[in-house]
Amino acid sequence: MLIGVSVVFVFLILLVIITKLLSYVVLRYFPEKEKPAARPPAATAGKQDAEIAAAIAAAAAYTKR
Amino acid sequence: MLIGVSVVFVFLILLVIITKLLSYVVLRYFPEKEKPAARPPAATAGKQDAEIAAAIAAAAAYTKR
Amino acid sequence: MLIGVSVVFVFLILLVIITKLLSYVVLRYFPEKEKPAARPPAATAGKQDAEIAAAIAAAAAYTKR
Amino acid sequence: MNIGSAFQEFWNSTGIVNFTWGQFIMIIVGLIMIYLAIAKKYEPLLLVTIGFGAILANIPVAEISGPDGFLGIFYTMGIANGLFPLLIFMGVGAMTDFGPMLANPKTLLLGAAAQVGIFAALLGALVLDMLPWISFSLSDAASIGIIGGADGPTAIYVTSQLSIHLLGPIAVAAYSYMSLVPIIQPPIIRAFTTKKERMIKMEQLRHVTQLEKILFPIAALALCIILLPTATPLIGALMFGNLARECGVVERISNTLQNALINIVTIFLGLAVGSRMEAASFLSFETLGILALGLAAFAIGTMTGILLAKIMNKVSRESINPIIGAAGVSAVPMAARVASKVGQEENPQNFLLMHAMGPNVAGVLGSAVAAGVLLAVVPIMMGG
Amino acid sequence: MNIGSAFQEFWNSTGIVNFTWGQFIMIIVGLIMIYLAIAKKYEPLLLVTIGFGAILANIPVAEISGPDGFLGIFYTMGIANGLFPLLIFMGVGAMTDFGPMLANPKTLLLGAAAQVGIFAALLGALVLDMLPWISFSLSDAASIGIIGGADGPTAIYVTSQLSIHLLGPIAVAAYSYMSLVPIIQPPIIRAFTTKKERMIKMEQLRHVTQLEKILFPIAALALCIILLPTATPLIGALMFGNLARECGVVERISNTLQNALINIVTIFLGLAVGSRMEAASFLSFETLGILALGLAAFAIGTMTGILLAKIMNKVSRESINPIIGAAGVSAVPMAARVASKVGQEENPQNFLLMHAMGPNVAGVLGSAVAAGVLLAVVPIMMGG
Amino acid sequence: MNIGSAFQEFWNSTGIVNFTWGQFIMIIVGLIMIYLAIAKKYEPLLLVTIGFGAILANIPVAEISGPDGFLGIFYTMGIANGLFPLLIFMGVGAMTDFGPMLANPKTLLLGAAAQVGIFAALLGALVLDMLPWISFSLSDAASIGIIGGADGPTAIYVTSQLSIHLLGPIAVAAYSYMSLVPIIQPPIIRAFTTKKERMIKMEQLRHVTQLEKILFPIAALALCIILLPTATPLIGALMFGNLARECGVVERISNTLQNALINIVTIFLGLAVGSRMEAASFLSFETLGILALGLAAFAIGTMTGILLAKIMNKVSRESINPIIGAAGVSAVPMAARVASKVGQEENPQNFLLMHAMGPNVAGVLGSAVAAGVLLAVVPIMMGG
Ligand code: NA
Ligand code: NA
Ligand code: NA
Repeated sequence: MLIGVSVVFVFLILLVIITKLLSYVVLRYFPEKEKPAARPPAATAGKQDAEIAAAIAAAAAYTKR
Repeated sequence: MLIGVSVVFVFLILLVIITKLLSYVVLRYFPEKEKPAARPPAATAGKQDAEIAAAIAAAAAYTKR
Repeated sequence: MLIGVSVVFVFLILLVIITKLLSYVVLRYFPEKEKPAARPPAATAGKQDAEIAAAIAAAAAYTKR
Repeated sequence: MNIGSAFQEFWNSTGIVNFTWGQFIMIIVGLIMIYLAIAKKYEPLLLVTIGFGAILANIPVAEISGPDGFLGIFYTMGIANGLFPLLIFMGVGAMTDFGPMLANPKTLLLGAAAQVGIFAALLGALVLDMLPWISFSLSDAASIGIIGGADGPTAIYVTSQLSIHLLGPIAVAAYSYMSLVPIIQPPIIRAFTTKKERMIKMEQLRHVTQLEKILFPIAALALCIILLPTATPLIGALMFGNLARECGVVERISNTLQNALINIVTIFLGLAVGSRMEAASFLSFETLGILALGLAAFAIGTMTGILLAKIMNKVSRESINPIIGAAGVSAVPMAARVASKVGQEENPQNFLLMHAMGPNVAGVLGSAVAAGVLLAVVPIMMGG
Repeated sequence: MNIGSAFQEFWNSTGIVNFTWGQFIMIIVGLIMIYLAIAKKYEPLLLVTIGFGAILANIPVAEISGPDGFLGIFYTMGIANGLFPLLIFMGVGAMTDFGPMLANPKTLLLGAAAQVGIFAALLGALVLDMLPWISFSLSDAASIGIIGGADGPTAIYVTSQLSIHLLGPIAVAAYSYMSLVPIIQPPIIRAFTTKKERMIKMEQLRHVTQLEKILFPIAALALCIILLPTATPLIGALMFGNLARECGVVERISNTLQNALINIVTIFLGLAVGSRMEAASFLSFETLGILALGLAAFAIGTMTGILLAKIMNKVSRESINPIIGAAGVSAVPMAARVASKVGQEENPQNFLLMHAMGPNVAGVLGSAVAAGVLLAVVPIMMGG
Repeated sequence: MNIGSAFQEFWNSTGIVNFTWGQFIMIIVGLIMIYLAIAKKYEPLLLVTIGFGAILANIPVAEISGPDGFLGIFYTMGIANGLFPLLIFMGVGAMTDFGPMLANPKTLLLGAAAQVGIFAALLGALVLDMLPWISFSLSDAASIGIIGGADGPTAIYVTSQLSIHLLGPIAVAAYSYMSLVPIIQPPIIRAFTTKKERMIKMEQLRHVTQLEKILFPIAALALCIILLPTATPLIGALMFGNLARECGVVERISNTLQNALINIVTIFLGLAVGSRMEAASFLSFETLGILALGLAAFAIGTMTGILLAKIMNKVSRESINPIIGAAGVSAVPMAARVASKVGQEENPQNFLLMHAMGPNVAGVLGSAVAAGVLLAVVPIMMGG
């Protein structure tokens, strides 16, 4: 049943070739648009700190009264 | 094929009449019970404020020690 | 149709016997392994208190400045 | 053909011209079923679908329940061959926790006692057959009796095998009385128990291990194979679902049986059962007889369940509240809830629900076993 | 048989050797449908499945759409007998909120006006039949007309009953034009309305009670039973789904109709419809005629809907924006969205979506009623 | 007929009286399958359902697997016509990420190499046929060989087309060995690779774009249409599911294929396959031969996959760990996991899972292609 194995190989070798071709064409002519990289939420931490500071300041002010 | 269009119109005109009748009867004799309007949770905010105040007072007390 | 009722009773009496036997064998020879009882997260509360205390201390320090 | 005569022909195809009184009455019956389902919440999944099916089946001209109509297709697909009730039973098995029954296997006997109603109704049907205007064969009588099993899929399955021409009224009777359990059972419970009995407290059930729950469906099926092979389609479907539930390695199957599959089949089954409520076959003295016998079967089953529970309470070491015997008719989980409620009316501290679940699920087994007996014996007796 | 001749035979079984031009073209057509579905998001659920079905159906040797192939099995299971479109209609009913229509029942008439396209296309098909190279019977013409209903399941159901050999092109035309509504309708709307008319604001819709929503499907079905029994399979399936949605006691059924069941049926229906796009029957002048008539039906229906809305705006006490008449063709909910969008282009503060939903769902009823008329009249006229 | 003889007849209908030894043994086999599924978690979705089906099929008197029994209904519904395995394949396609394979297309060849086991087992079956007490036709041999494809649905589909009388043992062998991959493969991997080879690290796979993933199923189907139309039902179903997954516009279809539909079909398929395990046909020397050949096919496929990977490692620029060749037999995703585990035993820092997924899914394609070859060639050779 050498035929059988041969056909399977021929088929999958052709599929390898087609797949490579396909990837080549896609990557060359239809590259994926760069997704805008999600900015690290850098500001958040600072803002939070500021809020905590404000709260503490308020507490302090309240305390001093 | 005037017949066809006429039947469609007759059917839907009758459906308009039936629907109006139905709505009239329902709204007149089986009105929906008023759902008790969900009270705005007014108290919550105050309570939370009180808790924060208590926390700050505790902090202040602790600070004074 | 006494036959019918009798067969139903015979069947279910046999099922009672088999079920009891089964439970006896299972409980005697294949008892369920004790699941390690989930410890109450006793430490957590203490730790949290400590954190709060630390925060308050920091607030106090900040206030004194 | 000119326009005039075409219009004449069209007019002749309208519902107004072709309506029969019987169809009109059956559409009203369908509407009542839908009303009860919506307004009283009586078994809504079944009564809405069956009721709607009954309406569609009685529309003149359209032949929706004929062999080429879509209700007729559902009917051929899964009612005539008994497939849909078995698929429902798989789902029921996947939803059933046999734990309370395994914790107290004696309660299985209550599930047996309540099946007396089945055989009483069967005898009753044979008595009614003597009336000149009612005609029931032995297999009809057996199908009618099974209404007393208080289990819809079992009733539909048995009827599809023995007396398919009675499917409409029998299914309607079965589901109607199941939905009426909260009305039918309490007075019977009160009539056959004393206040003191109803206040009996029962010991808390022991914990049942997973291994017991895995082995039980296999053991029950094995017994069924040995004693009563004719019950194995029902018991086998039930236990397949239950094994899928308990074995812990086939979550996908268990979930599918409990949701997508049982829901789809319920829609098809309900509509197809409704499609058997055609005026010509439904409006007859036989239907009245079936409704009366079904009610009697329910009442008798409730009574015998309670009576056996009373006896067991006397002879058993542990105390048994006789109320839970009523749950032996099945009608899961309604009958167990009713038992629990009646118990709490006497003693608010008395929690019988789990204790009633034992006889309740035992009742499902009991009626499946009774179905197996009928499926084995009736063809023999009719052939002999 | 030696290796050499076996290899020869194998070679003879490959696609290269057996391809016909027609099959090749149809596979390209299938790919285009899939492309439009993915790249343009035109009715993707249907165009992806139909397109893929068209590809599979035109593979040489494999006979996937033959009676033993799996697409052929789907076809027999639910297309030839009209089951799948009715199951889809149940799901559509369960997803449809008739509230906006109940708040303003007049809009039902717009759903009637837009069906003029159906009968215009029917006449058009009879005219095309006079061409020597196109042949349409009366039942073919009726099936083609129903494309103007802008409702896929209705078109498939009618065609399966009257002219099943045209199922492929009719279903493709129906779903294609439904997906092209955002392209076809706006210029027609603008051509038949003035800027001032398009800026008309409409009063906010009143609240509709649950009881009205429960009673409506029953009332509509009742009218259909009396007047037009041939439409009851479609209207009945739609109203069963809608009752399940609104009655509030059968969540399981409503959810199943809207999800598991409609999704499974959509897959089977789409592939099976695609399987009817075999080159031999699809590549013909008749298909071109069908595509042209379908487009005409859409355009005419849009126009007549708008014109009736203009008239109603003149005679009615409350003002009616004529744009919403275009939504009467159905193509739910796309046509309503298009109407809303065209309205906002003139006046960003004008929110017509809810107002357009009324004629939009009325259009579903309208085309089902038109379908019932065709199913009643056509067999009579062909037999007479 | 009097009570006595009725009771006699009833007794004659019990299981005790009618049991055959063969049925008893098959019920035990079913229980063992269920035990392995639960206790060892071997392919539980299939072994629980097939095992339960085997029990039900061997109940005396009940004829559950006969044409009117519910297992027989499942069998007719989707096994005899090859429908269920194709539906499963749609679900498999919707669950498969071809990304790792697209990132490194060479690994497709490993999926081809592992199919050598199929043809070796086919030859082995023809050799066994020479034994006087075993009889295998060429189509039987082809169906047996496909066990080596390590892909349940493919094996069931091919067998349903070529040798349906062997469905029981072939399906059991296929799923059993698939579940035994973690036991069968590691020793073979170690025998044919050096420690140094097993420690080879592979480069990280590149990112694959969505467009590549969308185009791949279409390209693969196109090749299949041109070269091997007999494989298009399998490859077509797989690629339909995969396109639905990747195209991003038909979430509903993709989810349904991966959940509701595949789960329902798995239940029906498993029970129906189990129903073919009837004592009369299952307990034979042929079954023993099938089990032996299936094991041989698995072992040989594993070996040839590894050997090709070794060769590719020598000739290729990038280094390839030969372990991943074993994953080419398919048995997704178990074989890939096994490869990954064996790799980490030598070098805990070596992560082969993604690299093994390439040959693993390629193995699914490879066995579908081999199936297409057999379906094309075998009928020709038997007819010639
Ligand atoms: Na019962
Ligand atoms: Na319409
Ligand atoms: Na494989």
